Amino acid sequence: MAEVQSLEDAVRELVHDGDSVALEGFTHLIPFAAGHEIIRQGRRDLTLIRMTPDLIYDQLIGMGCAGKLIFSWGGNPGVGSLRRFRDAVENDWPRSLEIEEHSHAGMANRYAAGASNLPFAVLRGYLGTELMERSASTVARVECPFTGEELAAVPAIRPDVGIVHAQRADREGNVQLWGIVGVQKEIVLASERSLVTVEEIVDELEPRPGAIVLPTWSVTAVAEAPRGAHPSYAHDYYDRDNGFYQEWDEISRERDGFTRWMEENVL
Amino acid sequence: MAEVQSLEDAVRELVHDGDSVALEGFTHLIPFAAGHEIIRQGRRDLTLIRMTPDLIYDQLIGMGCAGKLIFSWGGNPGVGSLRRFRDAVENDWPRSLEIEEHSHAGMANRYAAGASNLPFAVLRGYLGTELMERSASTVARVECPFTGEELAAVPAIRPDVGIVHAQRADREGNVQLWGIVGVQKEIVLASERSLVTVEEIVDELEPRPGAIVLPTWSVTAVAEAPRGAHPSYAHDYYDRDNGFYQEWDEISRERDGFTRWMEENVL
Amino acid sequence: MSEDFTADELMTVSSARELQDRTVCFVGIGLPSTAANLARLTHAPRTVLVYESGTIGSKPAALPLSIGDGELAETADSVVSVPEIFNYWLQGGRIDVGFLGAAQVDRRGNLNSTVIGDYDKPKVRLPGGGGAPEIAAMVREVIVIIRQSERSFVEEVDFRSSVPATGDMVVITDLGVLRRQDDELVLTRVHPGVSVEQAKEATGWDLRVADDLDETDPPSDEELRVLRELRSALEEAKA
Amino acid sequence: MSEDFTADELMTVSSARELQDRTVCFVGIGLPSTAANLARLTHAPRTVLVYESGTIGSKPAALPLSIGDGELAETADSVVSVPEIFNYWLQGGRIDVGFLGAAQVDRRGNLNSTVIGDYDKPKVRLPGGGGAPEIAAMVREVIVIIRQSERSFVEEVDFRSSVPATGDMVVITDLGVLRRQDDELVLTRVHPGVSVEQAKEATGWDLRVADDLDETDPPSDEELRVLRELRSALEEAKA
Repeated sequence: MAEVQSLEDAVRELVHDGDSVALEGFTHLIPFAAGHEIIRQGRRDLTLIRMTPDLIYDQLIGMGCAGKLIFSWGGNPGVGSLRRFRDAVENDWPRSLEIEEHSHAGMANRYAAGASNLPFAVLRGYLGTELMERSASTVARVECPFTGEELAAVPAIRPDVGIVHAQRADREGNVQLWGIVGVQKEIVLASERSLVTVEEIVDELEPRPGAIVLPTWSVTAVAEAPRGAHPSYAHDYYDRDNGFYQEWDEISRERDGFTRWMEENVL
Repeated sequence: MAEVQSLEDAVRELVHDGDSVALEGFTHLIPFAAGHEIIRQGRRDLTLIRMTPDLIYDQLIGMGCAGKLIFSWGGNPGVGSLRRFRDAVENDWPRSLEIEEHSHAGMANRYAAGASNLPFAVLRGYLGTELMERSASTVARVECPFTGEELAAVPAIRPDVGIVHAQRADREGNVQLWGIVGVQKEIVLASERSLVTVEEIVDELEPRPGAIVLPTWSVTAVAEAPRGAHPSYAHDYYDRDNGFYQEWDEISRERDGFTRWMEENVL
Repeated sequence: MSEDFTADELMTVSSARELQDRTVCFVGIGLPSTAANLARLTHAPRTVLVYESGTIGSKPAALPLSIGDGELAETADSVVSVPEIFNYWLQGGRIDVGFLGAAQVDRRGNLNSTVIGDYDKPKVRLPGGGGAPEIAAMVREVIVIIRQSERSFVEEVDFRSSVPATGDMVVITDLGVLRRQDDELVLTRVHPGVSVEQAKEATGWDLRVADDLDETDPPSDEELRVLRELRSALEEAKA
Repeated sequence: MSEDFTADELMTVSSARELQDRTVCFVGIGLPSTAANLARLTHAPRTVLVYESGTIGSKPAALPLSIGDGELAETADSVVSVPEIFNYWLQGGRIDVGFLGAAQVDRRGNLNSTVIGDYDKPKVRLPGGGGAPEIAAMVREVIVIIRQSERSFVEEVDFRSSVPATGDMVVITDLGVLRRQDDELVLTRVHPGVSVEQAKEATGWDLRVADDLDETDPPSDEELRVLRELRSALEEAKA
């Protein structure tokens, strides 16, 4: 049974220095509120995992929370670079950042393997690319035992903590989300501990087209966080704040300006 | 784009002697009408594939359509044996039946690998069981290239023809189904050619909770077949005919009685 | 306390009692489903029933005849695909208890639901493993319901369909209850009116008996009432 | 026929024209999405757009800013999980065309969207491969949109992010169109007013030119009108 608690308490109980943490949400339902709480609590040396780091990891990286990043596409969608991510990779600011880089298909399969309690996943991919060499410790070749065909293998990802945002939970902690569902289910099921922030807690989860439900017993903690995905969006609650994604390019351009903005708006 | 055509035409075009054919539907939405059409057209030497052969394969086997069966649970659900299946395995009547036997998890993963265009799937399972030895050509051991752990591998299933039943299609051949979705999507996507029979063809597919949609371009043919899953059921259309599943035990008990019933009711 | 109950009823009630509240239970069809739903409607209302058809948290009012009845989907918290139920939920390690039937069980707890006799030329071809091989392997506790006789309780099964995981394993029969201890099924309880001798005679190996052998409490009026309601609704559904 | 159009507009229009009607197209965000939607709203109304966020058959009225805008889900025939879109749909071999961008392309058609300079100490750290490595590998035809210059058209990419499959590959630039022939990109068409010399100068290798070099038709009024409507709606959405 998931414990329904405050965001602050949930993050304090679940996220510790040095943990591997995946805050997922494929463009939709990105758990910004939870990421900000991690920053406020001053976590350090996290291994951050996310297919598309997006602004939330730009902020975590810029604030020095991360020692390592596992990812597959590190841009500001529709805008350009993630400047704090680049500053860390190119100039080790505010600290060096180890990276482990994969393709989207590789990451999605690593999560699915984690959710399935398998040590690895098999896919067509990587062969011929330099990711195969650069991420050699996490990409291998396997041979089909029936056809002899050569395929790529990637190790499962099983984070210490998986965090996602969803539209709703009921009072028992059953979670419902819809729209683009991304890898939300996979990351909750792949993680040792999980936190779901929700737009609202309701008496009953009415069935809706395209919705998936995570039963309360598959989740560790649920916390109410209205607008907790902003500037990302929550389908049927609020739209993506495209303007903020544009502004972020300017806010994050210089180290000082970034730090000041974080102090004023997040800390 | 799926061709919307009559059941008779669709089966004639898609199903040929010697084909491997999977008529799927996990208890729900079993494509009985399509199976009966295959019997009427007198197909022979089929490799029949289905997790739960159910009455429809009892009928196909008893009528001599099958040379081989790939399956994981061959009973009459809630009643007992499939008597025609047993007669074929135990006494080679009406002809010998080669069997390739797996577990449900193995079959589900074989379908998923087929849908994913992978030659094999990896799972925990089989180890320690005699299925591992008895189905040795289709169960192998693989080692995780990262952890060295030993797991089971099963080859993908990619039938010549995949056939499922669904509640609805629109006039362009987009298919919608809901309730227990089983392996319907996997078998359509895993198969070289596919046929979906539907309760009705409608102008528009309204979104519904729990529904999945197969786009017309992922399906070969769609045929209207009202009550085409009977005595199985179609969620929100009609219930399972549990009485008939009971009666089948008696109808199928003796060879003569079975043949007579098929002549009177199917041919 | 009711006196007029059958051995099968006591077996089912006894099985239901094994299921603790708030456990997540993967349920096979037939007696396992009856027992699991009896538990849910009596002492274990928060038990979560998962069926291999992909229904999670089903709360059927009547017993399903098949593993995929519409009722199971309608009353579920979530319905997922069959690959997902086996990969993410069962193999994912999220199921506490697996509730199974079988045609044979042997001294070490191996289960046979595949063939009686030789696999290639079977005396009786049974339905096969279905979901059981992975259920048995992936859950923390395996509960097996099976009628006890020299034919079903054998030194070694004719075919190893399922090999229960190394966790807890309990076998509930119409005569009593066995638990696996040191890789061997041991009689730990007999039903009222059943002697140890009877249980031994109905076992195809030299049955070990626990030192602290217990006797099963007979079914309560409540247990019998709910069980009989479940069954009569099932009989109606069959008709 | 309109005369006042930019090189970028011609590049986008030219890319859109590559997309035949009734094809299934996996679309990257940015220029590829603009071109694919332009095709859908002009000559290829039955083209099926698939986005890596899991939306199948999206029909956005305005251009999405991100790959996972709500509009893409709302207008889709089906929304599936990200593992499913990559495994069942892309790897499953159901996608005809992959529409991609890149920072660099080389003579053989390899694409770089990862780093400029050395991987471990990059001059510019780019976003990375994202969905492109598998899109490029699994589709029947790869269409790449990229502005042509000595920095983007290189003898060998700084990093092989994506290696397009052995099928058709076409590269649309602001100067013309290149097709892969015998494992080498060959200039097959120039845009109006662009000379072969200009295209060669903007290429970091000794560019081969097709014997039957063609010239691109300028954008039609209709193409320009739809493209500009799409763009202005996008600009509004950004604000």
